[in-house]
Amino acid sequence: MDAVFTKPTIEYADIWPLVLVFAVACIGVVIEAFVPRERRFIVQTVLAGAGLVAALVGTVVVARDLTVHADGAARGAIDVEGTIAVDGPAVFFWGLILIVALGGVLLFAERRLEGGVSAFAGQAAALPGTEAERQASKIGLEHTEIYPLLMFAVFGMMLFPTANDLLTLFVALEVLSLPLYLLCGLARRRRLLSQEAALKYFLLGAFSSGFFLYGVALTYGFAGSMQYADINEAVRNDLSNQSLLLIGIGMLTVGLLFKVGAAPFHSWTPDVYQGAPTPVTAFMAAGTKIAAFGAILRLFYVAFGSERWTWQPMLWVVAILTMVVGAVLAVVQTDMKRMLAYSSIAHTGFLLTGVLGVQQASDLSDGEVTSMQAVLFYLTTYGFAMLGAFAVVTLVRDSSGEATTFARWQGLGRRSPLVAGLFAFFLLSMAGIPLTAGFVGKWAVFTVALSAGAWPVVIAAILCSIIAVFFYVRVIVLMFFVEGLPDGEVASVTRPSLLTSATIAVGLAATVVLGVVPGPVLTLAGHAGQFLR
Amino acid sequence: MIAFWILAPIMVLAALGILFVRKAVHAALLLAVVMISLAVLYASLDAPFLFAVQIIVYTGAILMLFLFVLMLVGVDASDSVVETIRGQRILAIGAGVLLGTGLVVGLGQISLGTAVGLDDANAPGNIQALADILFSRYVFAFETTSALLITAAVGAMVLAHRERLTPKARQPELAAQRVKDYAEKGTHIGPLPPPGVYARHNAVDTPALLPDGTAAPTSVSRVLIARGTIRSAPATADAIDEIEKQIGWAPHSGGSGAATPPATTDEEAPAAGDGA
Amino acid sequence: MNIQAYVVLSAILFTIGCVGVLTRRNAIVVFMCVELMLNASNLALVAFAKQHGNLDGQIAAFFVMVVAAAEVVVGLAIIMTIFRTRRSASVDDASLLKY
Amino acid sequence: MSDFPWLTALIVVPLVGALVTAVVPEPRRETALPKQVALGFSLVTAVLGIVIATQFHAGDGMQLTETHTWIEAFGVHYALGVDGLGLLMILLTVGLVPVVFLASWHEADGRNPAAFFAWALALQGFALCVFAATDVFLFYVVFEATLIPAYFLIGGFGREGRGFAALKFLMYQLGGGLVLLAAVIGLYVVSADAGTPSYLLSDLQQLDMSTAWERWLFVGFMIAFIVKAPLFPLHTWLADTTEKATPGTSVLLVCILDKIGTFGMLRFCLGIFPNASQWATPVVITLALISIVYGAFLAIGQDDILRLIGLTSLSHFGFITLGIFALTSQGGSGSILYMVNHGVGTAALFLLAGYLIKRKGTSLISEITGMEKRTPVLAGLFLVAGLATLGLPGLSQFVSEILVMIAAFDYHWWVGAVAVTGIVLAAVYVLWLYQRTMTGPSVPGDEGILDLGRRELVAVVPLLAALVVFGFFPQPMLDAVNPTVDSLLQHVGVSDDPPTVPAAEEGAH
Repeated sequence: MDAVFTKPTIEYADIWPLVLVFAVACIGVVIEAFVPRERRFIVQTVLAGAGLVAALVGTVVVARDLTVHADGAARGAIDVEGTIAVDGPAVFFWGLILIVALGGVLLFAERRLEGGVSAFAGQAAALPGTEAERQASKIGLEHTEIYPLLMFAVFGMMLFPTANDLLTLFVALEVLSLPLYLLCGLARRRRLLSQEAALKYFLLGAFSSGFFLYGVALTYGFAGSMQYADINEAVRNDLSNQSLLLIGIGMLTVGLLFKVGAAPFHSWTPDVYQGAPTPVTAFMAAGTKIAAFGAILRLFYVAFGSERWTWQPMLWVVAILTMVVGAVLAVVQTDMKRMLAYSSIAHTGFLLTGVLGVQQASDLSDGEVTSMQAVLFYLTTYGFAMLGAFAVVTLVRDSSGEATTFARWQGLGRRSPLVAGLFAFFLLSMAGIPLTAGFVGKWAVFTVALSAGAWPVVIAAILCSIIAVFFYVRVIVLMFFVEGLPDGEVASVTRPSLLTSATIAVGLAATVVLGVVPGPVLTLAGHAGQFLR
Repeated sequence: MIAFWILAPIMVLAALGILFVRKAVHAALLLAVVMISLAVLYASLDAPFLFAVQIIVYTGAILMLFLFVLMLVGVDASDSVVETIRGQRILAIGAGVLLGTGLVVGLGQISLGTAVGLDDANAPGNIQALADILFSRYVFAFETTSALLITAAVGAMVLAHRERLTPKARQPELAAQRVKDYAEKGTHIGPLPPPGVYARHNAVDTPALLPDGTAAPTSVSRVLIARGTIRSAPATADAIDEIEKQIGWAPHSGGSGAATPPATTDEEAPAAGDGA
Repeated sequence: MNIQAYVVLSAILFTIGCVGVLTRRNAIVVFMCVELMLNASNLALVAFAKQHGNLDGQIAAFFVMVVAAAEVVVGLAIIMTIFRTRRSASVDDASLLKY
Repeated sequence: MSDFPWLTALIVVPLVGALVTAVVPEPRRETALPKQVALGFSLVTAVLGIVIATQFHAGDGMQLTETHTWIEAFGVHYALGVDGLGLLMILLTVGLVPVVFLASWHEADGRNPAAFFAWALALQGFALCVFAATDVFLFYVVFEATLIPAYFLIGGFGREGRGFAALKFLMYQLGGGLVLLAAVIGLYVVSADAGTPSYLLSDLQQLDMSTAWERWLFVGFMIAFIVKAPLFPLHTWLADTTEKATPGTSVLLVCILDKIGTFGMLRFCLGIFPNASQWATPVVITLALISIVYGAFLAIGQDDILRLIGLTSLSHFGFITLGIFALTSQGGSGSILYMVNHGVGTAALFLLAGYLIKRKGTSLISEITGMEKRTPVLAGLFLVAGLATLGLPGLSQFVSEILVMIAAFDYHWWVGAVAVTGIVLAAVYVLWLYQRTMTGPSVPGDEGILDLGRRELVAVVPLLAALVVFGFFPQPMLDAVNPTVDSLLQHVGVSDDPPTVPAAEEGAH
């Protein structure tokens, strides 16, 4: 039997934003090789920014052209031999990731805070505290490789929620992770901490991808195929070998939950968020979570949709545990970045609350919020708030760089009311105070969970919200109502360039607008519809 | 199946060995055993291509990389058995046993039925069939892996490559610098003194003695001082009785003078280390 | 041909790798144990490929090798940086970030 | 004229005022300019309130309604409207804020006065929106939003230890708020199950829900309102807050913000969950009685004037809740009237106590004595306000108290009997307070203390005047309120015939 090779069809019209980001990343690497050092910074930033904007425009164009399917619930197409699903939710995730990435590029390119250099190590290979390092920073060296690395990560993030088979999913997971491992270790200040964060992130990340992969193997063993649609088919029809499937689902979940930082797989989050350069933390906290939730949603809804009754209880437990761990441990933190990290863990729990609210379309009444809509909206609000909050953290500095311990933030409200006010606003949004985006997001995920009958989770979520409010408000008290220490012992606000200001402004605007008139974005999220099976 | 039953115990034992050996390099070698056995199993599972790739890529490239890094880190690198988190090891083993039992029991009770076998799929040849799938259905994933490889290359460059920031000093510059140092700071201009002459088996680790009987710290390599393997000449003198006994000489009676050395390199070593 | 035996073997290897990650302290050895886990997954993939009579599993195993290669480069680069800074590859010595 | 969005204007004006006050440029920050701006805006708001009152026709149900879709996916509307209840609350709010501004003119000096006035205006704007909201979601949003300005008012201005008091206040309130959130979400689920989700009060009143759902949701709403109002056992934030905050802030909190709790009980608990309200009556009335007596006893034991006044409110809110859950028309009207009168009377007490504390530099009763001699006007006004609080006939509180008492006795004789002890105890704490602080020999060192100034008088005299006027002419208020109460009770299913109905209720057994 001579197999005739048939040329694969690749629908470039649908996936070109994805390809564009990839191409920009590759061009960035080439630029490293050929453009003189003094011009690299400007070329790389402009290229990365322009590439992302173009991809964003492309995403909009693609989104408008998606074919509507017969039942009207889903739009889009499954492309590239069934490995990539470009549907409504997928393009929504693309757009969100690209916006966050744009914010990331702006923060990466900020050079005013460090007095003319970026927040990244001048020469990562130079040992900390050596003459070589001092020399490198003296002549203002900086790694412009961070932009291609960022773009590769963005590419992975975009591919992650789009992947329609387990193999592509695994590759995307690695593509998004590897650049982030590297970026984490490149801080200019506190390099030991940064390298250590990279090591921890890497080791635990590799560990979790081991689990993920074993899950892939077992699921493949159960279904005999990597494609989501085939898996769904097998799950629906095949009643033998349930244990194979269950173990497979469990292992896959471990890998994915690790990426979103859900308890009990959260232990890397605070360390990595604290050690990584703050621009990376901002980008990673928002981007990874968005991408990973996209993947979780697609995997669970499309591939394991028929097994809802087995994985939903598991997610119940994980969601409750995550919220409790995040909220309770955040209370005892004394470092701003760690506190935000634990808060992001708590947010993961809230998001999971939304994920487990999935119901059959027939169970929902007209115009009722769907689980997908709720999670998409929550991710939007969360992404902007995280980006904004970490951007503010980069501004508060003392002589040794960013000052992230609580003690140094004392009385910031009196010295810099604007910055402290902005930070307070982001915190209030994360706490879910009405008229901020966070509130609407929380409302949406709680609603879908309650509709699906997960009232114990909702009650736990409410209790955790109360705890969460406490630690957010504590920071506000610290900034506004605690008398500051003498000037030398507290941090002050450094005036940023337009880049960081723009990021904060966008984050703020989004948080306000989504809080006051969430309608359009909710509608957009609703319009994204369901996953294409 | 014969290959399986022979190799499976070997693999499990080798893998268990990784858990228990102290030295990292032994772990790497045990891992190599597992990987090569795996390659054989792949061959027995109708995957000749993977058999080759496993040996070439995994055992040949990846594991060698591990060994390189182990060389850089120091082959002697071994684990400490001190627990930093109390009970963590016990807990980890407990969790592992639980996971293992769960997996083995769970996977042991499945009934897979008769294997379909790969005779049909491999009909055009295993490599051709794989290529067919690789370049059609998984072509995008395949292309995507290039992102991984580029990332890896860029990452290795960023973390390991150090650019020269100042021009490398050559012989004339070095010579000029030495003379300058001598003029300004009085640094000794000539070569450093050679090590001591009390050669027993490795003279370079024995410092030379100055006229007043003290050890000359500059006469031994800094590296040896840092490692702490230098031998002090007076200490050697102490051992003279022992040596004489061994070679059959009468014990030397007047050794007390040597027993109170004016200085030892052990005392000098930290100072030399600081200077370096 | 008993595929199940292969699967159980892979489960055992996977578990051993997992325990190794949790108990060993040397970053390089920890990383080797991760590689052991990946290899165990590969074995399962290849075994299942034979069971189902399609080559997806073998392709997946191939991809895993590529991914592992890239991951090893990145990982060892990070470990080397840490080692050069601290002269130690122990996971515990890197503990500035302990809570 | 009638198409003009009066209610929106009423809400927007103070919010804009807050913004304008907040952005007064730096050099003029410390001058009187921000205060004048804020006072101007509060007066405009008051005028708007009066205009709205003139357009109001008692008995026409919800009026001046505005309904716009806000978040379609959630069935949320920006819906406003006033009935008699809402109107009185709005008038109370617009009336008290200028008074507070005048009285607190120098309260925040040296601590960024512009911020104090801006936050107070923001608080007013949100509070007005709360009272006008006819959409549960909108209500919830502004209900929570009021906490932010309140938090900054407590935490930013006042006495030592205010930071902790503010935190305690916020945690209690947000805790209650989040419980309410759960209930609001539950309401959505019920509403969605019944068809298209909607949060409009008018839609929700038609909603047919199962008994279990109704009771759970009622409990959720009620807990939030009990924290807000406050009632025993969720009252512990109250005394700390009033002690540490400035008197002006306390007025805003206790006299306006806490009314949201009892307002919510009337509008939402009775309006949306009529059956559950009846079901819960015994428990709520028990809590109310405990609050009445316990609050009074606590008040008697206090040595801090502001704490004392704060705790009297606990007792008063017990009365109001008792009136509401007696489920009779006298009780309902009485409690609404009580809300207004308590607002005015307690405001007067707080402000006068503030004047006193400012003069003496301490708020400890044991350190203040014989002020009658030095400050006769202050003492006289304090006495009048105090007498109003204890329900002296001829002063406004008497009318409302009588109505509530009638309802209580109708409900069951022992309920009335317990409630009466509250009145007796009120006489004790008010008169004893007066006796300890005002009478007696004046102390040396008080010579320099002056009586009330013109600004201070202008601030409190309208309040005292209102106490007297409403004491003699409560009719206009009753006219506005009665139709609202009647329709509510009808909705609850208690066809109101005061003497007979309470006996028929299950709570009586």
